[in-house]
Amino acid sequence: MKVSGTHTFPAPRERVWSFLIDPYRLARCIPGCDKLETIGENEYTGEVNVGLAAVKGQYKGKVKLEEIRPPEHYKMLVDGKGKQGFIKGSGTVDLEEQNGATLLRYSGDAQIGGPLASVGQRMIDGATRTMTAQFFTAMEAEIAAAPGEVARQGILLNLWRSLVKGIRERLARVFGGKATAR
Amino acid sequence: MNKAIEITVNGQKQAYDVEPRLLLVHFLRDVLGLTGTHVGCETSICGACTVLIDGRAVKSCTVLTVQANGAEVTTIEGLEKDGELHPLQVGFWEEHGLQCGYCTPGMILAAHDLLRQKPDPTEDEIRHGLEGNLCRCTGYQHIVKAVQHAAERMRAGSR
Amino acid sequence: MIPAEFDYSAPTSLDEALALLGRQEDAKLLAGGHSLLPALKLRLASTPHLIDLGRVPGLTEIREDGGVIAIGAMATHHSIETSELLSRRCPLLTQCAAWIGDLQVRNRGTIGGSLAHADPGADYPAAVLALEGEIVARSATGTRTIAAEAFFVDMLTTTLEPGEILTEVRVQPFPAKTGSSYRKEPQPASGFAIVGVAVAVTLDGGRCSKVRIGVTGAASKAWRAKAAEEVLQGNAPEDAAIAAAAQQTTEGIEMNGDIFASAEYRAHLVRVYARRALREAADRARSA
Amino acid sequence: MPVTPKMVGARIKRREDPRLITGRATYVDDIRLPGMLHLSLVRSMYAHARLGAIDATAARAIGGVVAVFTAADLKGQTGPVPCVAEIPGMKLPHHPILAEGKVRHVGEPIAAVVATSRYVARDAADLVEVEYDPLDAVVDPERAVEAGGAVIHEEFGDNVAFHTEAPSPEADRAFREADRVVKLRIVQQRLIPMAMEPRATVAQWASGDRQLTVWSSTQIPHLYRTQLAEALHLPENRVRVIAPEVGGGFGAKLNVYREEILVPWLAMKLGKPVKWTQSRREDFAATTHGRGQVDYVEAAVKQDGTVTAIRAKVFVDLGAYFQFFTPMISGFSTMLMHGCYRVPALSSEQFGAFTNKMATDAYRGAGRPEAAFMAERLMDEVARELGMDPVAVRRKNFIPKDAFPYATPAGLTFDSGDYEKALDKALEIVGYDELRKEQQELRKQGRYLGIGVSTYLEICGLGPSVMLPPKLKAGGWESCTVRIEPSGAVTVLTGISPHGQGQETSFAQIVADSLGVGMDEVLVVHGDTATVQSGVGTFGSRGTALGGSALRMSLEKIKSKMKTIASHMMEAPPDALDVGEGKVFLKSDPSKGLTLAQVIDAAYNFKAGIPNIEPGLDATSFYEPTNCLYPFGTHIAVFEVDPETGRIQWRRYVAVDDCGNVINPMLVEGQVHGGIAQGLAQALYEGVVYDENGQLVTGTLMDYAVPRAHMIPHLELDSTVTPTPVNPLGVKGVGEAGTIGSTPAVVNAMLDALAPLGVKSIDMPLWPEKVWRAIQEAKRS
Repeated sequence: MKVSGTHTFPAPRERVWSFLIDPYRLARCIPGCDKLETIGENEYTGEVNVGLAAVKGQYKGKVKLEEIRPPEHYKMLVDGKGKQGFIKGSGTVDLEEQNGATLLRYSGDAQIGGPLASVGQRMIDGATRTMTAQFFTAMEAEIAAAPGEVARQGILLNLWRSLVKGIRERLARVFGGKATAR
Repeated sequence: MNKAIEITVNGQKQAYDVEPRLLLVHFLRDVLGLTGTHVGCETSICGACTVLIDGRAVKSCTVLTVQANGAEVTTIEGLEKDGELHPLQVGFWEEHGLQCGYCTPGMILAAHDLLRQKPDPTEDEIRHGLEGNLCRCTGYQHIVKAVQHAAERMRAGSR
Repeated sequence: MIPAEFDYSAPTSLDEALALLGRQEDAKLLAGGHSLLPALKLRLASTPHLIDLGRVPGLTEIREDGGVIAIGAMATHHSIETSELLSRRCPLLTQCAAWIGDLQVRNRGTIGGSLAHADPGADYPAAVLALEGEIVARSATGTRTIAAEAFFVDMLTTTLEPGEILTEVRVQPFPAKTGSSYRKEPQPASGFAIVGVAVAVTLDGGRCSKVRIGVTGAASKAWRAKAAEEVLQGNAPEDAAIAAAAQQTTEGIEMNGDIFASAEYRAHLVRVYARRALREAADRARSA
Repeated sequence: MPVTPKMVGARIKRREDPRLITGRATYVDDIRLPGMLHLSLVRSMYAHARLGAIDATAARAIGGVVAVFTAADLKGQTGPVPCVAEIPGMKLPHHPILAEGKVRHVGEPIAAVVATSRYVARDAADLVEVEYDPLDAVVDPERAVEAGGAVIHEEFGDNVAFHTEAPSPEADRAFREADRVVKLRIVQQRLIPMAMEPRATVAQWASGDRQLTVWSSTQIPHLYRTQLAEALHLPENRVRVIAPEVGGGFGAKLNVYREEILVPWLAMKLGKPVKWTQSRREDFAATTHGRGQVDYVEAAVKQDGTVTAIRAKVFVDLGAYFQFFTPMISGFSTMLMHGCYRVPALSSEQFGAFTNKMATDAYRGAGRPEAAFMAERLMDEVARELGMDPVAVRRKNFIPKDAFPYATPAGLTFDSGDYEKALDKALEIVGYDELRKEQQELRKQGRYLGIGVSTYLEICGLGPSVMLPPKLKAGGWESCTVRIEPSGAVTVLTGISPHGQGQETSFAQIVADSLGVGMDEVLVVHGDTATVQSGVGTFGSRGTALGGSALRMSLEKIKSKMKTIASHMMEAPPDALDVGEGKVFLKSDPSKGLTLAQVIDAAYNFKAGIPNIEPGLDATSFYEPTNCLYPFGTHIAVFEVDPETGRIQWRRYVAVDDCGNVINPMLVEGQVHGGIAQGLAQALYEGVVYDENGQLVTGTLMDYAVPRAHMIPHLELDSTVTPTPVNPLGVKGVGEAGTIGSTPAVVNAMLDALAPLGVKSIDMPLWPEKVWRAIQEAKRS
């Protein structure tokens, strides 16, 4: 599954970058994030217990940053796994200054596997779109809130959260039968 | 925590304590030993597990036993009356409406509900009426004939 | 095939159900069970506590009351499909219900469960949007009514709050000279809508006095095709006008794709089916 | 003398049915044994990965869990999963019972969890933690055989499982001299057989008697017993295999699977009966798939439509491991790619590719649907390129009816055929000429009617034993014992293993006519190695042709013995006697004779002390066929295509099949209906999709479109009868014919419909979007 696109933030590049690179302060902002540990340089593991209503699962994951060239580029490797499946992906993020605003280009490739993949095909596209949209909405909100340190959220964990949310959404869409019930 | 249930199956009251998660199809097969109801998938598509709850066809793999508490369930074993085959059973036999037989109980019970709603269905109505039941052997044509055969007999009032 | 363990309650009143819902986080409401149970069986979902609404009285009724048709949340697709009242007063719902799943699924699945679940491949959202329906939700603190358009937020997401129970769907009966149509392309394996278009057209003096189009299946959530409605509004439902309107149904909507139907194909199908549904609805309105 | 109505040829309703329509049949999952344990398998989420630690601590801690096993526990205790097929130069990968070190496809079993209930086993399986180190997945068979990239079985160095060539200088010459060369690329997508009954196995070990009893949902109980005994290092006579009621097979149960070795091993290891029943998701991921080929095929053609040679390059998507027949299935495709046409020269090349997917193997038709598809698509393509009618091209190339036995360029000998007769009949039924006229009219209105013809041929009833691989430890024969009990009841013990085909009925019909006894006197027994002397099984449309011929042989032996006994009692020479109508009678005066009861009594009571005759009245035969069988027919599909949506609206489906003599027309119809449904499904609906990482995207019935009743049109069947001289019954086989004939008819109809729009090719399945897209692309170009 390939994703790519651009998004313009009404904020200077340095500020956008500072979110992209700072995982820790954001861990506490993520619901259900039980743990975030540094296991190496720019390498973290996390455990997230996420769920929407009945669809809930424990996911363990690793996030690693490579090719870091502040304040314009890095590559992110994500690897998350739970009972219902796994996501393994890599993506690059590039920032470009544009008259005080920042153009973000992203491009990534994710593998989704396990039960998620074998029962949720009709959801993948929608979930990816939802996921990407949520990711940027959240990021924009965080960047807008940047001057207040407290509300700051980092793109790294946000991405993680988006991925998990994506998993969750796909899970939720995986049913037999055609009638639906809450 | 187990729940006490009482379900009438093929006319007999059955009282058990069951796990809430116990699927009706497993209750019928594993607890009551009524193995005529089959399991062919876990996504409510194939219809092999179809039984009647209060006269309506349902997929018993997608019903919890506790949900059926107090209901009347009819399985394929309960269709014969006084040693006489139900017209649908006769129809399936006469018209070669089955080969491996695995989908047959569910198919017959779905057809049972269909004929309750439409006593004189067209071929198209039968085909759509049975869209909740997969058969891999017959190509469905003899099943259609079997249901027509039964419908005719039932309308003629043989039962 | 086998769900993980959970506890189970079968409340016999709405208040009891609401109390149970408030008591345990992650408790889950069970209506017809035809989405939830497969998810539990595949172990993609789990819950500590299932609250079965099957024994709460008064939730299955379909009635007309003070010029409004109220459909209980636990009314099955079958009861909607075969409702004499609906086929006479609001046939779009019966047309739509007939397309859901199969005979067995329609015997168990419910309108409330379907709407609350907000599966983008579900059929009802298109019809309820085209009917400008309202969704009634009860909570411990009271009752609120949500317009269909405000109800669907995103894939599987509605504006229902965690402590709320969807109890009823309300729609207006068809005015005179109204016709409707539901056209669907089902996914060949699951039967979910790849595209479903629900249309209601009211004529006045040969012109469309009211046109409502709801579309499901093609995107992350169902939508009202207002731009398309406006094209026909006040015009005679001639082929050219209908075709022009149908072209607008996908305006501003991002489609989803899967192995059976890409986003591009879905968009195309929405337009084709909208045209056909509009044609049929207008013809029916004329003879209504 | 009175003549009882003939049973053979009559529409006799099935004797199997009473138990099936009342829910009293016993399938494997219906079996309950005291103390029975349940198996749940932990299966790979990854298509290709190295296995790290497997931690079952949490699983073992659950109450009710008896044991958890991994490959390490099985080391040296069982043989591998057997593959009996052999292809020159092929690489045979090690196929362990549980994954060893690596997983090579999604769904590969890693750990076995045994518990006291199926619910607990399932709960515990969830708690087994498996560490994976993912590797790149190999999914595309054409790319798999190229150098570089991940290697599935490292010991082989690449993913080429085999590369075979059957060159032909004659073919090369024909291509050089051809007026035209017609080329196609054909994707024969993977399919899921999807028998309604998922696989299941129950095993019980009687340690005192050292006797293993296994109930399994299999098409081949005897072959399975042989392989199982070898895998478990048991004497074969310590193993009893029972195929009870089997809910369809379609080739997918013509196999010996990991679980079929594991479950008996567990029963022996744990000393308790063990049951395993597959979920449908497991079935999709870990039961063999069918088809899976990419074919580059071309025909050398003369200007008048004569095809002078066919050449093919075939890439076979084998999957990660070999199941029973995996590497030999595609061989049938190239062997028969000329269909029923007199094509003097064939040349072919095959690449077998390992891929990170479940193995492919036999699925209804097994290689011949692929062959028929190549031949029938080529004929239509020749017609299109030459501007000829597809029917005319076929007539031009048919092997004429006076050419039989016909030696094919691939070394086969076609037994009998009259292809034109079946074609003519089908054309007449469908009203071909009028349809073509209507098609022209409709085109003027912008409507697209498609008429697709397929004059298929297939090979079945395998066959002379030499055609089957030595590792099978069985040939192409079939076995049957007929025993007339002292009471006069007739017991037939047949080595075939029907699972829906209805031979309990059709064999009783043969017995009834042969001996003149009532159908109710006859019991046909199958599927139990302890009661049935010997057997090969039911597959490849062989049940009636081979099993029925073995039955016929035993009946003849019994009748001969009866005549000898009667001859002694009547003082008439045996040659002067005949058996029938429940009697042994004088040919010259049928009113004179003995009742069967008298003869049976003499055989068992034996007081008369008939010289040179052993007491008793039974006979066992092994029928060894001298040739395969070649059924054929014409299928015509007619539908209208909605160019706006790509959907079709059925008009007609006509099939005229020739399977030689018919024992029970109702059963034949049933086989043809079912076969057509599966063939149409390949053309229109079904297709296994693995994504680029080897994930099975069509993992459930939610995404794999097995047709429902309304997705199959009303089928109009008819037949011609061209008996085969190969066997005493003159029957061919009909189990697969419908599947083979129908797929190309549908695709030809689609391309016929869209011809005026310029659409030349659409890959199966013909999902509406693909049709719509092909139309859009044709419009653009």
